[in-house]
Amino acid sequence: MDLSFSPEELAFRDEVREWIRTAMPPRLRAIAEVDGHFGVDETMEWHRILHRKGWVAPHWPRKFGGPGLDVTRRFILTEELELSGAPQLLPFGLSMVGPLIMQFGDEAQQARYLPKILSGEEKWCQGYSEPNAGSDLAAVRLTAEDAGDHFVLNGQKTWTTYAQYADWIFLLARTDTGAKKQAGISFLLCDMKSEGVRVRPTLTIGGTHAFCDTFFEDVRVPKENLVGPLHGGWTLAKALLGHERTLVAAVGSSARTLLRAKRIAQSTTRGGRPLADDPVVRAKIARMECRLEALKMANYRALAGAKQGHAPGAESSILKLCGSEIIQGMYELCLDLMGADALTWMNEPGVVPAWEDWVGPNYNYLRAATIYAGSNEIQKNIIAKLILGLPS
Amino acid sequence: MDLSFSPEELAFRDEVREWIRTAMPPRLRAIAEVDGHFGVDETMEWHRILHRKGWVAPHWPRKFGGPGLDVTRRFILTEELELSGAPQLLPFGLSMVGPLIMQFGDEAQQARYLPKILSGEEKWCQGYSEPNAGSDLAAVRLTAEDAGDHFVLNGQKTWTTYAQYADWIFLLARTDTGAKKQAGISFLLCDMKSEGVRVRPTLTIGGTHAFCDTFFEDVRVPKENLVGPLHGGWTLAKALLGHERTLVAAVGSSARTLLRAKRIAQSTTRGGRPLADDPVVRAKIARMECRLEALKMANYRALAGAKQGHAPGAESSILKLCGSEIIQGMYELCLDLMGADALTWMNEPGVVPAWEDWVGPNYNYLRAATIYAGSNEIQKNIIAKLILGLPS
Amino acid sequence: MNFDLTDDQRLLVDTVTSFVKKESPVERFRKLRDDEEGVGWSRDVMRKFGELGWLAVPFSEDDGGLGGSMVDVALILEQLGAALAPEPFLASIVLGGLAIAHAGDAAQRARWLPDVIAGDKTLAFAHLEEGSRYDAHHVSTRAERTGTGFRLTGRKRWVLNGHAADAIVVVARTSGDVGAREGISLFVVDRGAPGVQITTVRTMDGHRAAMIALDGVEVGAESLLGTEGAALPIVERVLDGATAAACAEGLGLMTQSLQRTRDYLVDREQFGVKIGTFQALQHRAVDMFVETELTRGTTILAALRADDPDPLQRMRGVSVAKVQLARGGRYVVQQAIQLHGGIGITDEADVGLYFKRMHVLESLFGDEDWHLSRVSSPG
Amino acid sequence: MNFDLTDDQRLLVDTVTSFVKKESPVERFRKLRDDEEGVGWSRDVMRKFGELGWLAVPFSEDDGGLGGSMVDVALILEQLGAALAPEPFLASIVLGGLAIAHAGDAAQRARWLPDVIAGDKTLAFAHLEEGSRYDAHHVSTRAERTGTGFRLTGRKRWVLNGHAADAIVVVARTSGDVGAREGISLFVVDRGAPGVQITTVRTMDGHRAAMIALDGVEVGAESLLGTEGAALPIVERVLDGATAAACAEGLGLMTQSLQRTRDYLVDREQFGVKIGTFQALQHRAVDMFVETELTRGTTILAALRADDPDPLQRMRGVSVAKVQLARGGRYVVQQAIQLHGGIGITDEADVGLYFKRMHVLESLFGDEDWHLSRVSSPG
Repeated sequence: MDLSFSPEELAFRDEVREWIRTAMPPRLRAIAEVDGHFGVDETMEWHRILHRKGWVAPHWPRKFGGPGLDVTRRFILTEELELSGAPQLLPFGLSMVGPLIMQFGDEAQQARYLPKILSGEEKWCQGYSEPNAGSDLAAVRLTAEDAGDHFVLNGQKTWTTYAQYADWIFLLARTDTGAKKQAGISFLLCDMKSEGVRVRPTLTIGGTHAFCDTFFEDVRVPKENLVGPLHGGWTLAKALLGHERTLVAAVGSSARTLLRAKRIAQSTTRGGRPLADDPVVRAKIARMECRLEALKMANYRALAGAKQGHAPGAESSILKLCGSEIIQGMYELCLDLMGADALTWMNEPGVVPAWEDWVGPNYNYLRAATIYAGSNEIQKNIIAKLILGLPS
Repeated sequence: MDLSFSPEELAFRDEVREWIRTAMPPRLRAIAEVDGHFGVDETMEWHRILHRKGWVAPHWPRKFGGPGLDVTRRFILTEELELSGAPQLLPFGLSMVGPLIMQFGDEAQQARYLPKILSGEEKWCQGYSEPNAGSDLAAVRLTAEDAGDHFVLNGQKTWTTYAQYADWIFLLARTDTGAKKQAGISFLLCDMKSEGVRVRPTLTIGGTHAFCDTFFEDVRVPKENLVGPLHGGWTLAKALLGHERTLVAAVGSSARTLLRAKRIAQSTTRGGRPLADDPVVRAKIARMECRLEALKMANYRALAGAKQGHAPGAESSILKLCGSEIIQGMYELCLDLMGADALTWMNEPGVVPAWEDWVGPNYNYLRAATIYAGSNEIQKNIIAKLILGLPS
Repeated sequence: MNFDLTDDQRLLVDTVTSFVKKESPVERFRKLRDDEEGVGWSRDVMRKFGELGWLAVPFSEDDGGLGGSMVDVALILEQLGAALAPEPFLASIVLGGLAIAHAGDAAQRARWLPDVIAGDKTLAFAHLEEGSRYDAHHVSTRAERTGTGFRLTGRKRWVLNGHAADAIVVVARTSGDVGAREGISLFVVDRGAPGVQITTVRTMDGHRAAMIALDGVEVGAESLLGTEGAALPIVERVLDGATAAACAEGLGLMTQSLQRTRDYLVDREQFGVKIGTFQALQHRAVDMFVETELTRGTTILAALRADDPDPLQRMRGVSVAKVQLARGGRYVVQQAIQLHGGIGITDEADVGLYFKRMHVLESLFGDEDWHLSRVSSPG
Repeated sequence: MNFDLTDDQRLLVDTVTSFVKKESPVERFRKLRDDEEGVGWSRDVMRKFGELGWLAVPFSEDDGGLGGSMVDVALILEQLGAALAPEPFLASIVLGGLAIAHAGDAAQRARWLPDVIAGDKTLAFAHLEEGSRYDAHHVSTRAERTGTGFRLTGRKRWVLNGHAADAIVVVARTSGDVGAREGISLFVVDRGAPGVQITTVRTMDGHRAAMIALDGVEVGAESLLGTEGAALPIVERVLDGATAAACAEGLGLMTQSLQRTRDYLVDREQFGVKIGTFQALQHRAVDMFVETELTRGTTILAALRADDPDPLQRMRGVSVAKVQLARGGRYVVQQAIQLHGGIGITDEADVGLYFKRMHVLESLFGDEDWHLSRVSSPG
């Protein structure tokens, strides 16, 4: 057993760090340094910088424009990017529809879509959930009627995060209304500029308009935009859930937030002494730090397994569960340390120290972490059944 | 609203305290002072002392030999007894079968059994659960066959606590094997000296033989020992569950255990200073103290409601749930404070300070608090259905 | 021992409940919150509170009040919390108003309380400072004697209703070092006094508050409330009263969060069945219920003890309640969102509003650690 | 990065697993425990461990060992923990044995290690004292120079295997005050030396241990291990190794507790259905699984870091693992009993035995708070 990186891997890590240090524009760096919030424009600016370096999609194979990094280097790159406080790239193209198009799309589709995902020229959003369906993704009611050379879409998608900025949406649509639940669903790509598409952003408790409702009224989608077999979309949906799970350990983000917590504890005083000197506060921070280290080890184990080519095992099933609870816990810790400053809400700079500014919105918004990508309750149902073999 | 006791009630409390101080024999007091463990003999010695004072059964009506105390005085008496560290009386006669005989027994039964329960001349145990039935009390398989003037019992009861010391057992037996689950059960009283009764004590993780299995092989029980209607025992079983719930808040015991925790924190040092000076330890103790205060208020509310003659409301349904978790938490706190002394197990006096001696066994045994009298999971099912009105 | 409401109290609860039901649904709060021009609450509604007598509750009859108890205040705030009514009852009555009532002389009380009780004017209470955390004796704002009165200099943070109040009760130091328990005094400062700089800030719950800078503000001797340098016991009493009131408001938030979650579980279907049939969710809802009931008990404790003449009894009862609110309240609002799923993350669902208000209440008047350390203090 | 076992390690695990399966079922532990005459473990089985080479694992080849790592030790202890094998591997090999290996000179190592590695003799390590809590530098036992060696006076508590060991490695102070980091030395003391008073005590898990009084025990100069007064770094290293080993044993307990609970949920019926179908119990079992998997990872961390030459890295990795064991291990054994219901409270169910052993492991080598404070220390 070996927990350390090889000298070559360590050299790669240094290279990444150094590159980030120099490549990040001062305006972005200023935000990153105080753990500020990045708008979509800033995120896409960073996307393009990473693209030019060839690192925008560490997990993409070289064939499709990925950097051809091995598992460990992908991990190192991802962790360093998260730790740097750089904008987190939008996952909808790079991590969701991109890999599905690689796996299930035809060559024309791969040539048409993948390069523009990589370059950032086209932004994507996800059309999975529907109103009142929750984590029950198979409850698809949006219909795609066969109209010869195209489908006609009617229905509604919900939780279409950042649809207001998206050029394209990938979605599950019911192409066979007579079939049973999971059957009769197809996976389609739809241009957001199509006539009949309407987006209504939803204000979240994080104070931003992250989610949208997206409405489809007689929207025409050419048949070449069908990915995978007709009525066979459920296979793609399941594959995507698998991809999603590996995204959510968020070790780097949690580590970054822990640093923020320590910074708050240092800069906040009580009775003239920093909170960081208070044994109760220290124990609280240390408890979260231990939890994060445990998550890191679970992540390393999953990573090492993947490196050896093993199928994802028991250790990876807990990443979403623990990762989501830990990132929530980290922000909760920050909020608690802020004391009365926790009241602040999107005020002008200077009302509270800059690194306290986005704690509240992030804490609030991240209540979603245990809900999206299959709620933690659903994750537990799956583990109970598939791993523990408990009866249903 | 008023949280205080009246001057008369306060005077009663002083009277109780003073009486306990003088009435408890020195040998018992020495054990009480270090929160030691009382054997059944010591418990019964205290039972008889309380009986002579007329306080052995605060909740019994005067008609059956109770002291005729109002709700508040009963509460005060119970709390002071618990707080004193005196032996906790066996509940099987006083709190379980006694009230059932009052409610459902005939006059002859009341005259035969109640005085000896009060005096302590006859000890009781409970024959409810059967092997592999858990909290499903209606799964009664022990049969009581009609044999003219008596029943013939065959079967087994489990978790018959202190059966090895008992003179009598009350039990649920199936008198109609053709009837549906809850129907066809009868409530019988059986002399433990009857031929065919065999008791096998079970060692618990608390290191004592609290539980027993009790076996019945062709045991004759006279028909006059049937309490309530034939085949109507389920009504009594349900009534008993109601009685049990009011016993389990255990506020006095938890308060006593909190004092023990503080004593351990005072007498244990780290780096030459008492643990009680450590802010982390102080916060931990204070957290449990706040939890106990919250339980106390819930208990007071239930009590005040009962005093006004209200039916037990939502506030009383949480007493078993919270009370059991809090008493467990109190012992867990003690164990944690003991450090390496937590290793001790039934050693000679002096290996650890006397007040640390029974912490481990009590902590272990009290895992049962969230299991017996309807496990906490069952309690939650009941609250979900009956109070929150959630669908099943 | 008796926790039954008196007939008067029952009437009070009924009046508040039916008023907010009719005139203050949660939607009203959303509108006020989103109105960038307004102060976040309605002066008309505050006056109605006055007409209904609610603002008079805790004041003595001599001061034009009803001589009610903190229990009565708690009953009102529980219902206002349930409706998310944003009017500054806590800031103007429980903080600023009672500070003047407890510390002021007859002239000072007569000068301010009638208008406050009528809802015509509102007050704020400025105590928090940078680095004070929650310690009332950590005061660096200075009040120096001048020929005719005092000159106040310092900065106050997160002053509830400070952006809208007509006058601000300021905790300032007339002598001693920053952390000393002696030398603390109270002043009433007009919002328009030269040198008073009020910056409106937004708070997480959609309310506004103020950061207030006092740059050599000259006030007359009549601004000093009570004895110079001896105000700390009153400040602590006022803050304990406000804490008890916050617990009551928090209880209202919890009750609503539980109720709405329960209704959602009963209504909502997924995978073809009511989600309320899932045992894991049922037990979660029961845990929410348990915490709410425990908080109901400790809120009564805090309200009763807030009027206790013995400061140790008062602090202990109030701190126990705030600790329970910190634990139970947070659990309930977090789970309310979790059990609502995605919709709970949106501003459309009321549970998110309760969630945010709960976190504000938690961050005010001492967090869990602060109150735990009070509970564990000897004496 | 690689967490695959080597072929040798895989073989080791297989050997231990099949040995304990055949020769050390949980029932064997119960019998040894209940035998009032015995020491609570079997000298024959300890010798078999020796024959199988397990006791040689962490020692260098020069000392007759196999030159294995703490990871290898952890793999053995995980399986011994799963079987509740009571032999003093931890006390004799990981504590006493490695203390001699790290601190002793060639002669001292040759004097003790071959017998220990063979399982013919066993050792103990006496460090805890009244008031030391878990601080290795809190040593009040004194070793004064005599003409020929040292005179030891003091009392040691909870010495694992102290009741049965042939010799005891004693932490004593040759200079300095009770809490000083300098002046700490290690001595090997024969159990029969005059003035050594060994009192056997029972521990919660059904093992025995000893309270040891040293009343002017005279030892020769050859008893001093290593440099006089400079032993603290070695003591801390040995304790960290033992902590990592305890985590591994705890992981074995957790794995078994989960497995048995899972089997119980699958087998057991109540109210006419398998209790494993109840969602609330399913989710509890999943929480147990999650904690077990997290502990599996941190145990690897601790075992790898226990050999780290950098003490800060070592302490941090070990402390992270012990904190996870304290939280996760306790949760798992508590829930194992809860999900078993009444039967879990009896001595007949194995989960109770795992429960008790887990609490002993938690109380040894630093509790959660102690390790948290190590994690939060700067540097």
